[in-house]
Amino acid sequence: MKATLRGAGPAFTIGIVLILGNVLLALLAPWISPYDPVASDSAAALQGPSGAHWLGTDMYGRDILSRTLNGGRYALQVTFLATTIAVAAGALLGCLVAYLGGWFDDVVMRVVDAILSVPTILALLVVVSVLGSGMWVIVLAVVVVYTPAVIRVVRGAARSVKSLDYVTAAKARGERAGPIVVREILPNVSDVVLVEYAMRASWVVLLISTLSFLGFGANPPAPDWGLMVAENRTALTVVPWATLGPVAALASFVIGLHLTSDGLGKRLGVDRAMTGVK
Amino acid sequence: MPLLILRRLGSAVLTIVLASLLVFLAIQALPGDVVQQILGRDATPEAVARMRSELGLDTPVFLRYVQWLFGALQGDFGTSLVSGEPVGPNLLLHFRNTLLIAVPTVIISVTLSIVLGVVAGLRRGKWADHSISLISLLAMSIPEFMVAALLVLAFAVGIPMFPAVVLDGPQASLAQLLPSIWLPVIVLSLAMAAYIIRMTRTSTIDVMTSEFITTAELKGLRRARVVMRHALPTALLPTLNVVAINIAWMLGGVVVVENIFNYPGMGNLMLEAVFNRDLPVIEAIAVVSAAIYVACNLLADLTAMALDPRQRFRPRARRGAGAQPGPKASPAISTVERSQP
Amino acid sequence: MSIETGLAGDMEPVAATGDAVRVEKLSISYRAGRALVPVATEVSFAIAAGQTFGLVGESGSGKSTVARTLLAKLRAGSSITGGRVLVAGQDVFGLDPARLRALRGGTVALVAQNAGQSLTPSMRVGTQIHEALTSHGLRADRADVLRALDQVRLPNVKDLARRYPHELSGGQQQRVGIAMAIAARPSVLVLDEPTTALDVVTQAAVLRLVKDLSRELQTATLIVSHDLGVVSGMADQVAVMRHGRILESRPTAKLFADPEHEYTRQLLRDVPTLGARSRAEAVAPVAGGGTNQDPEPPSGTGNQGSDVLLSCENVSISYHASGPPAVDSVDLEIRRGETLAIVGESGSGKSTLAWSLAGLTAATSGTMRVHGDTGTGGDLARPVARRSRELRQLVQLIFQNADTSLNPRRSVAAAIRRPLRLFGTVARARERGRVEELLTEVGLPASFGKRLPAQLSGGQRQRVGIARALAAAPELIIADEITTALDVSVQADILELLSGLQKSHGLSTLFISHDLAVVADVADRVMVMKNGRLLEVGDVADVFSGPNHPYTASLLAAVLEPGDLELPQSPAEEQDWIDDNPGGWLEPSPGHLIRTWKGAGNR
Amino acid sequence: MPISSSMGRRSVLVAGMTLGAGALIAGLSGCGSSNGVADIPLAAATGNAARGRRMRIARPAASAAETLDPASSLSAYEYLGAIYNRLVKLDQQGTTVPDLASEWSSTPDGKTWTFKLRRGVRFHDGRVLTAGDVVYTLGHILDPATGSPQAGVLAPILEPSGVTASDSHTVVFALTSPNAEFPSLLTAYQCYIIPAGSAAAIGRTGIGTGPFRLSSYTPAGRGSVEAFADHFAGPPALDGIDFYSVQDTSARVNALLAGQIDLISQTNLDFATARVVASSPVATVARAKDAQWYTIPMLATSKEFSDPLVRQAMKLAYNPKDIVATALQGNGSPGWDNPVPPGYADALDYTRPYDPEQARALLKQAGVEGLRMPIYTSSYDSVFTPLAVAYAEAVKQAGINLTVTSASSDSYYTEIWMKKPLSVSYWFTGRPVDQLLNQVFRSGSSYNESAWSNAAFDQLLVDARREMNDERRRGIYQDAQRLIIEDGADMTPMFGDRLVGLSRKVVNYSEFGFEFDYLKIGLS
Repeated sequence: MKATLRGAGPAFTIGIVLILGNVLLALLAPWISPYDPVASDSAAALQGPSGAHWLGTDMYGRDILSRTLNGGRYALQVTFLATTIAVAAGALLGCLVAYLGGWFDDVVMRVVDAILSVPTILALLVVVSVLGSGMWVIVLAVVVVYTPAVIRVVRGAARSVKSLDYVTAAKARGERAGPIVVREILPNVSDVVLVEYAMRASWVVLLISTLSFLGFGANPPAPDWGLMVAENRTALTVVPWATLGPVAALASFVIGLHLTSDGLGKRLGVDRAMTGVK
Repeated sequence: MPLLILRRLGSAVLTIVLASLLVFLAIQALPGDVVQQILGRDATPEAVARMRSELGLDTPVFLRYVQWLFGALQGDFGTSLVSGEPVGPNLLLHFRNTLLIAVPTVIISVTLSIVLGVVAGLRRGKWADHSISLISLLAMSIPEFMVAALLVLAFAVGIPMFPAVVLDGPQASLAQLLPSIWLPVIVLSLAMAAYIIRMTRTSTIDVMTSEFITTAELKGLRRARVVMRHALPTALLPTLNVVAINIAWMLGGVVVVENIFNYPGMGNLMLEAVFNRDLPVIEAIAVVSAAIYVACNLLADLTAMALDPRQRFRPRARRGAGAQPGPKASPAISTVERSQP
Repeated sequence: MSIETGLAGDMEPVAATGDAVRVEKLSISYRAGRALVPVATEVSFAIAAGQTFGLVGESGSGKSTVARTLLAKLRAGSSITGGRVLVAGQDVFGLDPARLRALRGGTVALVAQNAGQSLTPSMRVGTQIHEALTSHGLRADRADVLRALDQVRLPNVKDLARRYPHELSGGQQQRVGIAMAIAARPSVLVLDEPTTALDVVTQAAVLRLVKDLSRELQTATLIVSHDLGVVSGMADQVAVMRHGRILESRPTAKLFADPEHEYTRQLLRDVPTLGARSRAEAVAPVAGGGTNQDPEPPSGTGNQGSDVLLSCENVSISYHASGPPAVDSVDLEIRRGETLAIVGESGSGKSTLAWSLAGLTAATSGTMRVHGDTGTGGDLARPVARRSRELRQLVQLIFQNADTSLNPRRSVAAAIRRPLRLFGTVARARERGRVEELLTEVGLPASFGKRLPAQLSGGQRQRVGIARALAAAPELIIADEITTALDVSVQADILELLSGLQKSHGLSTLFISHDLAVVADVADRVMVMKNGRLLEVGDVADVFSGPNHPYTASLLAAVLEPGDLELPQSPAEEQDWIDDNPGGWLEPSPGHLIRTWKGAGNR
Repeated sequence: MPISSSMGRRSVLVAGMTLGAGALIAGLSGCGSSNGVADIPLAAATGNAARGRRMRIARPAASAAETLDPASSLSAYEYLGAIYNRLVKLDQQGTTVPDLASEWSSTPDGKTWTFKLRRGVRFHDGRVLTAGDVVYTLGHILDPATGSPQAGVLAPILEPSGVTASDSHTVVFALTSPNAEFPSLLTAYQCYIIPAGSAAAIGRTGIGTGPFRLSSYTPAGRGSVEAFADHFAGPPALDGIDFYSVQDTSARVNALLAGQIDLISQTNLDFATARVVASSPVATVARAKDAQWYTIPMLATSKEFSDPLVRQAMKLAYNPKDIVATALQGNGSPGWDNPVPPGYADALDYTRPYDPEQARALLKQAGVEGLRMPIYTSSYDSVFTPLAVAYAEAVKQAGINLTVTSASSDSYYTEIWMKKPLSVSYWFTGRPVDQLLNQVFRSGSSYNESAWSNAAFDQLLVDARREMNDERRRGIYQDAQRLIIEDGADMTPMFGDRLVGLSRKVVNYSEFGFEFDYLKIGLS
């Protein structure tokens, strides 16, 4: 991993710092938040930033800083789970599909195309309205929507790896499909998968927030970035930080993911890996 | 080549049908009682019972799908469970309104982003590149709902240049809607342009370092000719995919923007339909969206064929960009394979 | 008229006005982080009009970088740290943009290595030539474009001008590249590895063309190549480069006859040659053959017996149901301990045949048997998934490209250990020791086991590839163009290693190559293939001394050997024979079989 | 080549982010300093309405099934009040007052009621209102095919044949059982009078006798009404009203702030938004006093709340004043578990004790000390969650441990309400006492959200309807209220004001129940 990180440029470092910062704050939120993020205090409603409340309070007197700090927990958790599952499943299937080819490839890719052709948000809304908006449902929904996309990307990369000589060598030795996919192909699309993970995660976190914003994600009074924006955006001029705080946090995380993905892509030469020129 | 196009058309239709089936099956699992949902909290049990029988919700799922499919083939998308009106005309109206946002968005963002992307690519590492990259990075990272909220605050509430929301219903005339489209167009253009800029920049850089551009330069051609005639057709190939995917994304993803601006487009219709569990409407929207997605990809394929003669001879040119060797410029796929919130 | 030269650094170039090109103490560096890495150091040479100067060197010697400075082109990140480049008396790096454009394509033109990549894919061939003319203020209409194409001896120029680059063959693409380069009548021509991507016959023809044209146009020509044979045949004067310095720069004949620098001598030693064979003898003696038909197929070749490892009969392989088969009714036989070479250009079916033996491509028809069809032997016509473990173990592949034949994510030891484990060649406890033994055997330190392929040089990687093949304890090794990607000196080492191992392990080798000189070096017997058909087979000595099939003859004629100052005369690019199907066999000497053919005129 | 991000980008990036964010905050946060809800006005402006004005009202988008047929309408309240009249209506004290009926009386047994109609009332199509229209309207409401919610209230005491016209302006209702409160049952918004024979078309034509006549209408879309010059009480102050459907609350507020509309209906602004609106140069806020009646139903059939002791403990454990202060920021009145709004003439003036210790003791007695369960809420209404949070917070002192659990708002009333043991809910006020108690608290009523069943309470309701003496009847209703407070399963922690956003130009806004004062409301 060390070798992977070297030479990815300063933007990459900034990206990693932004991601780790957000993740760390989200993890530590229960301990470092000055207030309970859901505890309302009518006496302290709608205060501007002050020593007691750095970012002020919202209409129920809840501390905006505490809500912002805790607001990433849900989104990051869902993003982590959903992206990990989707990318893992997509990577495995993508490699398998690429390696096996033939009718299996045709059938899987046809379904993949069909799922991809339905707009993400519609597919997501359908799943959420079918099963409610619990966290695992959202995770499942994102996995359903994004796994096909990952399959497609990884399949593309794996197809070029598949034709490389070391895979041919393995075939000539008489290795079976499982070991070839796991030992030969998968490790060599890991660059693509890694970059894909970062990109995908950035979309997932935005998607989660959008869902929350539309009222399908986290439920009030839970602190959640998207939800906070939905709750407070009309009152942007009265409680600016209740909207800007979560958005700044969200944007910094997404920027972090983009920079990381750029850096990784640059360092790993992912585009070349795809075409097998590498 | 006509055979090639025909083949793609065939697989496109298959994709759309499959997509409609998937959506149909998914919606069948809805636990909430559609009728209860439609009639609302104050509905009497008698009214609920009557509506259930009227809608014939007891027919088996698969039969209903087949019936629907045959109807759809004849342009009949069924009747809305909620309004009792045919889905088709209403959807068409909303679709028209969304197009009113979508078309300017596509024109503006594609033009702007190709120009900016190429400039950034040519000026790689220079000031212009840095500013363009920074702006597109921000545009990608700040959620649309925030951008929309800020724009409304600034240009509708603060300085009343544009309407904050659309008050007219879906039947509004184009002239009535026209003043309202600009803020949505700006929001969508920003998000869309960001991705295209990045892609164009990357592929421009790729192409500009390729051997045939060096050859063209060393032939003593003017810079402008090298860029316009030699580099652009190839550099735009990967950009095409991104544009296609973005157009499709936009038609689905206008949900947020239409919601915020109360714009009577397909996105709002979609939200409303999902809220009401209006199965025929959701189904119709899904199919229309799938058709647009497939059509955009088809169009991108055809444009690619026009731009790059090599594309005309590959039987399975697009099945994941990885299968697209192209010139040296085959971009980072994850950027191409964008499907966004 | 005399060509000014200098051993690097010690001679001031003379300001001879007759020189079209003068490179004076040119130093170029590349910025890597904070450090400046020199790419070229104090390179000086001059080329007079009508003369050809050759720059020869292995990869990374800086020869291409130097060549491109004649067009005032540097790679991004590189900069001139000393010296200058004068073309027609002007310092090319001091030109304003307008004059720079005039220089590029106008005064100096470049023919790049890979024409397939240097032609703009989205533009018709004619248009590209047209703009090469018009961009230098030349009046140009369609006729001029056609004339330019005609000049490089392309057929059907009217149709060709309307095509896109990908619709042309490699040789045609390279000719278009040349037409484009000479379109504006430049006074200096830079040829950067102009024929590396072409097969031998096409290479000879293209070089001939360039030489004629540059003579006709009286250009000062700079040719850059790693191939001593090419430079030898083309250049009047040759400079040998290594690590960015010119080691030796002398008239061609002198340099090859009496190399001064040790490195040059080493290079010349490492280049495989056809040896003592006389070129005149290679001309086919049986023109319009078919009179002396021998109905017996070549499997009967020579002394059969228990020492036959593998025999194939009537093997055909098709990728598509329609269209010609990739391999068409080929018989072959490999004996124990023997090296059989298959020679042919790309598309001849030689690799397909090899992959079929390895079980990766199923044969459409025919039989392929090992061990004379008895004992543990088996049917090699089966794909690998249906072969027994012994059979899979028996045949091992070594690949052309050492870069792609090793999994970049697995260590060297892991790569070698895998076949050990899979075939159970040694007990698990012994694996580690065995890996180290194998590494030592292929001439690598045992400590290399921990390394990843990326941490090895090309030659080292190829050694690992060999070790991996040996790990399976095979009886037959298929070596598919294993030295094509390597520099001459490395190639020599690898070939030596392979033949040593072959002897010590008693291995049979199927050696696939397009390079006749290499084949002459390593093989016992050779097969010549074209379009999936076997045309000639025999002992190396017999085949290389003739008589030959006309195709073999044309291959032999096209070989460029270092020291040959002339290119082969008007090499026949057009095939002047027709395959006689099914045809019979001639046997000029025992074991040397030649397929009968018809003269092209008999059509 | 992958997307590059080279050296210089870091500085540009940091600079850009700082600049952008900084400018934004500088521009916005200036207004976030002062505290509280104090600057939200208490009442709408009064004054003289200018002539010839049209008002623009934004309403939440209803479903496309929306109809203007009052008998079955579920959402088009704004239209109904503008275009129709009832026989009688409810005033702010919950008293039944004349509308189309000028007077009414009953036989002493309370079984036969006679209503005299106002003379000279015309429908929008020019026809004169007669008793026949009233008979027809009631028949339409009682027709099971109509599916009117009010049929459930009226049908038990009234057959369609029981409604007759004794002359052109007199309607006689022959009830099947005595009902002293019968007139109040006709104040429901489903009882707007429509012209005879109009049932099939009324959902679209909206022909009534109201101060405005319908000029255009799209279900869930926009529509407009024009002043009806022939209205019996004289023409309204406005020339017309345009109604717009806007789904998203924020969008409605933005439209108001951008000056695109004059009033937001059916929307209770949250406090932060209310402050934004109140501080806008073009808009302000008015209150509809005690317009929402918030409840916490404890499902009496659940194992937790079948025990009256537990229900009593849940009530004793909290102080409604605290809830009003926290959840409503003071914008409302404490309910003390009495569902009858304090301003009603029939309201029981009784404040139950607040005693968490007693609550704890009761729980112990019931064997559920330290009760632990979820309380369900959703974003259906902006006050639901604050209410649930405040209640959960309040009852901690009695050792009750509630987990606030948020459910999806679109299925809240189908999946949670009346299904989960403990949830929050609300009703619009503006119902007559008899209907309120009968609909929400009587055993077996379809709206009995707590499934509470108390025979004594049911008997009191029957008795009240039989009691023709207003004073005594009031006593019975108050006894019933006491029963609800002591034994009932539906807590009423508070009545909330609705914070209504309107333009600063709006004058004489007042709203009660489901209706604006359409005659007076105007624009300055």
